[in-house]
Amino acid sequence: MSLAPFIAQLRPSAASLRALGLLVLLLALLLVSSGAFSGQQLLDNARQAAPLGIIVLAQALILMMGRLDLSVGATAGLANVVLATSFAGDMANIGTALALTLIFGLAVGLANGLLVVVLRIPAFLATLAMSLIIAGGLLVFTGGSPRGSIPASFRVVTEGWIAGVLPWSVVVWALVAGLLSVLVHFTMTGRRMLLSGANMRAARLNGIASDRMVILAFMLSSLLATLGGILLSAITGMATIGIADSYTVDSIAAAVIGGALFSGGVFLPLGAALGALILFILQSLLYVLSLPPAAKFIMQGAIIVVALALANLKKER
Amino acid sequence: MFDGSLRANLVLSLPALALAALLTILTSLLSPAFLTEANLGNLATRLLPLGLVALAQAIVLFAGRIDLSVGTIMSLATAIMALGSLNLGWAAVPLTLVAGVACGLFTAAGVILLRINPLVMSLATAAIVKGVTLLLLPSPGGEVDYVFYELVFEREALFGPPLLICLAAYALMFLLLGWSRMGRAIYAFGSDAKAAFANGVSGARVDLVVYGAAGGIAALAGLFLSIRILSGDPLIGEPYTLDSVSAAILGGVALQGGRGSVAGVLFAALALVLVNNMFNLLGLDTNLQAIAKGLIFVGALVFFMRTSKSEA
Amino acid sequence: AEKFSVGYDIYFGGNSWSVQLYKEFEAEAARQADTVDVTYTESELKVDKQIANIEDLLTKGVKAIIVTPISPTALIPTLKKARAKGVKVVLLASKIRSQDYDALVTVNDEDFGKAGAEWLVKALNGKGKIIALNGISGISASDDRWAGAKEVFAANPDIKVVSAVDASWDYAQAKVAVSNLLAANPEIDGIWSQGGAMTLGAIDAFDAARRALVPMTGEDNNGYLKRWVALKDKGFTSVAPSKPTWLGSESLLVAIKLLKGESVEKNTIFPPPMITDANVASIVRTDLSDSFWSNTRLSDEQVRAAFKD
Amino acid sequence: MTEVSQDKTPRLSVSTMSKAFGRNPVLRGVSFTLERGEVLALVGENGAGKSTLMNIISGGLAQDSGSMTLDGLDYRPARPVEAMRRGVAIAHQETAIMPDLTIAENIYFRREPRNALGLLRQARMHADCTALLAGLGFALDPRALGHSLPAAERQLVEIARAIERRPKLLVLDEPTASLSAHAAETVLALMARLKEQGTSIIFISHRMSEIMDAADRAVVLKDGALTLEARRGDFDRDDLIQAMVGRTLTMVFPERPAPSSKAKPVFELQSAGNAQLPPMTLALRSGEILGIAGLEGQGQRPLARALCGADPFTQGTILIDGKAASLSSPAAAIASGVASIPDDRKHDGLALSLPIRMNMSLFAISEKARFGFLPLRAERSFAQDARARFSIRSTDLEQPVGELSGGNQQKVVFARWLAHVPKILVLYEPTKGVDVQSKSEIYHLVGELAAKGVGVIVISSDLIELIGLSDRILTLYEGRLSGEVERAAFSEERIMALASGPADMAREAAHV
Ligand SMILES: Nc1ncnc2c1ncn2[C@@H]1O[C@H](COP(=O)(O)OP(=O)(O)OP(=O)(O)O)[C@@H](O)[C@H]1O
Ligand SMILES: Nc1ncnc2c1ncn2[C@@H]1O[C@H](COP(=O)(O)OP(=O)(O)OP(=O)(O)O)[C@@H](O)[C@H]1O
Ligand SMILES: [Mg+2]
Ligand SMILES: [Mg+2]
Repeated sequence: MSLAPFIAQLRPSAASLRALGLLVLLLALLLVSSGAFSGQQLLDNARQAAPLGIIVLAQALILMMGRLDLSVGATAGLANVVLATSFAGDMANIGTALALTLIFGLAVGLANGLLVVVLRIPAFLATLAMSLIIAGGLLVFTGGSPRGSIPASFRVVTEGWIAGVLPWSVVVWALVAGLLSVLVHFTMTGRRMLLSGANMRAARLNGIASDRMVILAFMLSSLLATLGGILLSAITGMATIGIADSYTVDSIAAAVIGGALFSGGVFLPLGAALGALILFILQSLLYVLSLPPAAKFIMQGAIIVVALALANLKKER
Repeated sequence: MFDGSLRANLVLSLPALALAALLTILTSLLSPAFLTEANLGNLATRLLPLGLVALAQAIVLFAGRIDLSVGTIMSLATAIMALGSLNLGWAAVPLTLVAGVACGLFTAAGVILLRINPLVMSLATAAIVKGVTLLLLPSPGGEVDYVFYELVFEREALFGPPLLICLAAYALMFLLLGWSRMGRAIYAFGSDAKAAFANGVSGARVDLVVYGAAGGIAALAGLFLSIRILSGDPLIGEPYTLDSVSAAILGGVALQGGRGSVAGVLFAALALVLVNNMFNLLGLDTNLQAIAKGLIFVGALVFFMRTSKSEA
Repeated sequence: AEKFSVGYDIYFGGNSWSVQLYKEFEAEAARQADTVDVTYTESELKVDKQIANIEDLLTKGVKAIIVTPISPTALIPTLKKARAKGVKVVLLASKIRSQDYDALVTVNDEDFGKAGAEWLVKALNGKGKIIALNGISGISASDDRWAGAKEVFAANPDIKVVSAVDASWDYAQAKVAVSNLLAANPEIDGIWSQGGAMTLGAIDAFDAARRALVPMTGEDNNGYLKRWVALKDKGFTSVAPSKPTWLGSESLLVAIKLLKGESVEKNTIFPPPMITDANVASIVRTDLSDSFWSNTRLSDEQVRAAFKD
Repeated sequence: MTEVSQDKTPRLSVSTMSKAFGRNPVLRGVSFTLERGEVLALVGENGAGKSTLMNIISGGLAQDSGSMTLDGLDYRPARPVEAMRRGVAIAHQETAIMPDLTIAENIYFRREPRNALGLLRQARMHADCTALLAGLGFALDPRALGHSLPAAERQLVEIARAIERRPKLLVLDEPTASLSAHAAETVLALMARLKEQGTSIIFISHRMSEIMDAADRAVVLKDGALTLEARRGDFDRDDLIQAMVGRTLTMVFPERPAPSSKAKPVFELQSAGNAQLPPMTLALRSGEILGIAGLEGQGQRPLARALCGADPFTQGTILIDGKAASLSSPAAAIASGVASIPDDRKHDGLALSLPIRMNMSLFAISEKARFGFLPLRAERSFAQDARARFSIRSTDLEQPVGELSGGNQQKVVFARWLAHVPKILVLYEPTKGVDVQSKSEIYHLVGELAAKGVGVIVISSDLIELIGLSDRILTLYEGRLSGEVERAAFSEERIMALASGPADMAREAAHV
């Protein structure tokens, strides 16, 4: 019995290795500039990067389908407001709070999917419209200042460490990445999604319910964005309008740094994770070096250019 | 006169024209203040930056590309004007425009030389330009010479300089895109890049032209904005990126490229300006305004997607 | 008597402070319902939308405009035009770099920054390493507060600002920034913060790093005050300068005076009210929302309605 | 003096041309010459390197080594425009029609008439185009937009554009692949006319009869190397095939016993139709291969799309094995046992960015999946077998299918159905652009399936294919079945007549 086919599915791609190289470089810089950087601190950074990391997975999934989801940030923000409102600071409400938040997330994904499949609006625009609708809806609903809060005991999700060595949120992140990997590389549903993403017409003609696959992908994406929003809420403990808006662009940047392609057909959870960490460490580096925000924007742009240029030059050869 | 694919593209601008006309009629019936010279002059003033940046975006979209850096280029332009207009005088104007073109060419270079996806490359440019702008001008300020204001905005009239400048830019682009070989190449490239290449179009040249032009026009939009506010503002342009895409889509420009005309974009920009004016003059709830804009946007999407070529 | 037509521009509707500022104005307008008739516009923090809104208010024929300028320079030509038409201009909570207004009602942001900085210097006995948490570069409230604070720190050479970071008035960003800076710096003696949410982030970052809390400046939002009170027994010490939302109410009163032709100070600049270790316990409202800001003229009912508690 | 020497220099001479994609050599030292006013037929299996060679000649690709001369001068175009400037025009196999431009704008692209100000003269151009098309004998509307054109018309526009450039050297890469017999003849006649005027032509086709008719000279490529260069009269059909595949191919079509007339019908349509398709009645017996012939655009596409469930029948009855069945969607059709091979493999058949393995294994994995998990080992071994069985040329199983040549792509589509033997197999232009060797493999596979009792419907514009393969041929005219011919009575003339509509049918009747 050969395990080769299974291993082949999981072999780290060149893109992931490049991203790893970039990350190591940044960590070295951080080490040099701060004088002290331990594995513990790396884990602590990963703990705080987990919400972004999970949202990047959502984006990577949609990129695999050859599309773009510009509503992930808004969806995570929606989760933040819904969760805090329905928790109302009381751990007793955990059941309703989580259920309600996830239902909202699924509804956004369903709506995205239907806009794309039924009305045939390009995903890029459908999800952009969706993010505007969510932002407007939140302003109307909250009148600008959301209420409620996340009970302290729930915040163990992001604050807690298992036996003091492994943060819970990193475990959640890794688990989600693993499950998605299994879905895409080892299940029929994942394969059908991949085929539908690569060529919707051909998939349909070959008997795949590709409309359903696209809707499913958008629902998964919104669900993951919601999960990211929940983790983010556990970090902040309160509701803030537009808290995750920057995550939309960051998720695209992180996913492409991690090797995702706009043409679809590629899903690299490891690359996505590294991409998220790179953006996060970059931010840390700027704090530690006390650079002005101007430097942050310039470096972010430069990293995107460099990461993609490396990927493309490799391809030429 | 309008022959070939030009005719087909002009048809796409009719819905935006209809929307603009409807809003004009509705508001003038409901508010006596609407048809005053001062209000119409204000509308022309507001149309100028939005109209120009939407034009910039449309040119890129015709080629099947997108430019998400136009808003930050506008901010950069205001910063350069605010820092330079007093010392350099008129020389600040070409300097601003050259900076805008350079930003566009930077995006094009990434697309051509490094083969980076145009959307991502323009995002990277946006981040870098924003950083540079914040270095130049960390917070709103500086000063733009009042001479410029006198020249452009002092007279409050419908047919004042703002409207004439805007119309001139559109007329020029209408001519260049509809009746020149470069224009035809841009549409062909947006329509099907591979086919256009096989027919002798240089994709690199198209990218340089559309991104360079978009950068320059966005800088022009920023320049007028800085004159209007008599200062620079490192964040002022950002909302315009999304607005430019909305106006172009509403004006019938296809995201996939190769379709639409600048006429539609002008009408769409006008419609967006009118919506805001209508809500303010009629004293309608501001929350409703956001919803109305969203509905118009989604409506346009649905409308154009129904008639669109792509099936999948 | 005939009512005055007044225009109010809501500069932003996206955070609890800006909402409460607007609600204070609205409540005052309700009290003055016999005197004024208000038209509202909304600018969503977009400078040129604010210009357009003011122009439209002028077109509508209002007699006074109350506006919180988003940019210190952008509105100048428009406000000039308004005053040329005889319309009274009241600036609320934010300045412009010219004299083209009739009245300014605000708390100086430099004073706000200064007040916190002075307290911190005193708490540290004039010596120590600190972190500064700012809002967003390019937004004048953030720049001005930091400018005020910097002046104080510059005058005290033994105070060393290890790092000044932009954390967008955001809890999470502040927490990440402080976590990283704690890791890189074995010694941090104080936090100067220009927003309560950011101070909360800093407190949690200290907790997560298992470091003892140091003196930190905060702000008068109820959520922060609750936390402060809870930590007071553990020796936590803080101060909360405030930019009171009742400025909203005050701005309408000033506008009415102007419209009635009464004389008005051109610049009504209030000193920032301060909440200290001594009085925080009596000011905090454990029965009200975290989002609510303490320096208010709103009734409890109005607060509850605004924050839907 | 100069005149004479000019006449003697060949129009094009290619010497030791080599090109590799990555580690995959596609051309290996190919040399040949082409004279003025000569038609050179370039022949080879799918993936032999024909299009690659033509792309080098027309400036779309750069060679790794080797050189060319054009009319005696060095020739190495860096870009397509340069080739155009030197008088070389190509009609691509993958038509390069800009979808949002009109036919006229496509044909005159970058050569548009302009006024003194340099602005385009659109009306003048459309008028010129009308004249040009009339002269070529193509019935096309110059104002029609590119995206509204069916494949055959796109092909004609592509050809018209190349000819309009009045090239010295005209390259036609499979110009007739999607044309009806009639349109193909128009193109062949055009080639003859151009040749008279001194134009040199390189002509690529997989149809042997066309090659034998048109070629003054034949060049055969096998695996990127030249295996035959011969002048007219010095080669015959078998020589070409021998040079192409390395052996003589005696049996292109499978030898099959006539299906028993007592066999039960597996598939019946009773007045089945939809908006694009008038009601139609037909019956297909188990093990029968039923050909459907017709001129271009006589309802073949709606019929194929209805059979595969893409644009379903909306009226009438469909019987499979005598029981009412529904073909309301592709999934329903597949579930009822109807398999289809689409004509447009790139858009309707393949996920071009994904590996060959995933494209082939669609049904294989569905059969073997357990609890919704992919049977990865079974998938790999299936893909390995299928690739060997169809001799699909690729670097490995993980190569994206978009990088394969057209014929190999078609084989991937076919391979998919190895795993899932259907009751009815619907083939629509199954060998468009496929070389003889692969064609033969595909025909034999179809024969095997029929022998197992599968009912096969072949909709094709290639009459030779239909005659060689079918037990019975029906003709389509304006969406209706206009005639039926049994195997014993097959002849090209008879089928063409039935396919040409009532007028011709009447004439045919009079002759008999
Ligand atoms: N750009 C490319 N990158 C990688 N491989 C390529 C590329 N272009 C062609 N090939 C490969 O080169 C080989 C030759 O292809 P080519 O298109 O020249 O064949 P062909 O003779 O035209 O075949 P057909 O008869 O199918 O048209 C094929 O194996 C193809 O997969
Ligand atoms: N840049 C590329 N990278 C990978 N593969 C390519 C590339 N360009 C072309 N190909 C593939 O290589 C082959 C050669 O291209 P060409 O246009 O000559 O098609 P072909 O093989 O003759 O196709 P067909 O027989 O479909 O009609 C095609 O199958 C094409 O899809
Ligand atoms: Mg070929
Ligand atoms: Mg081919």
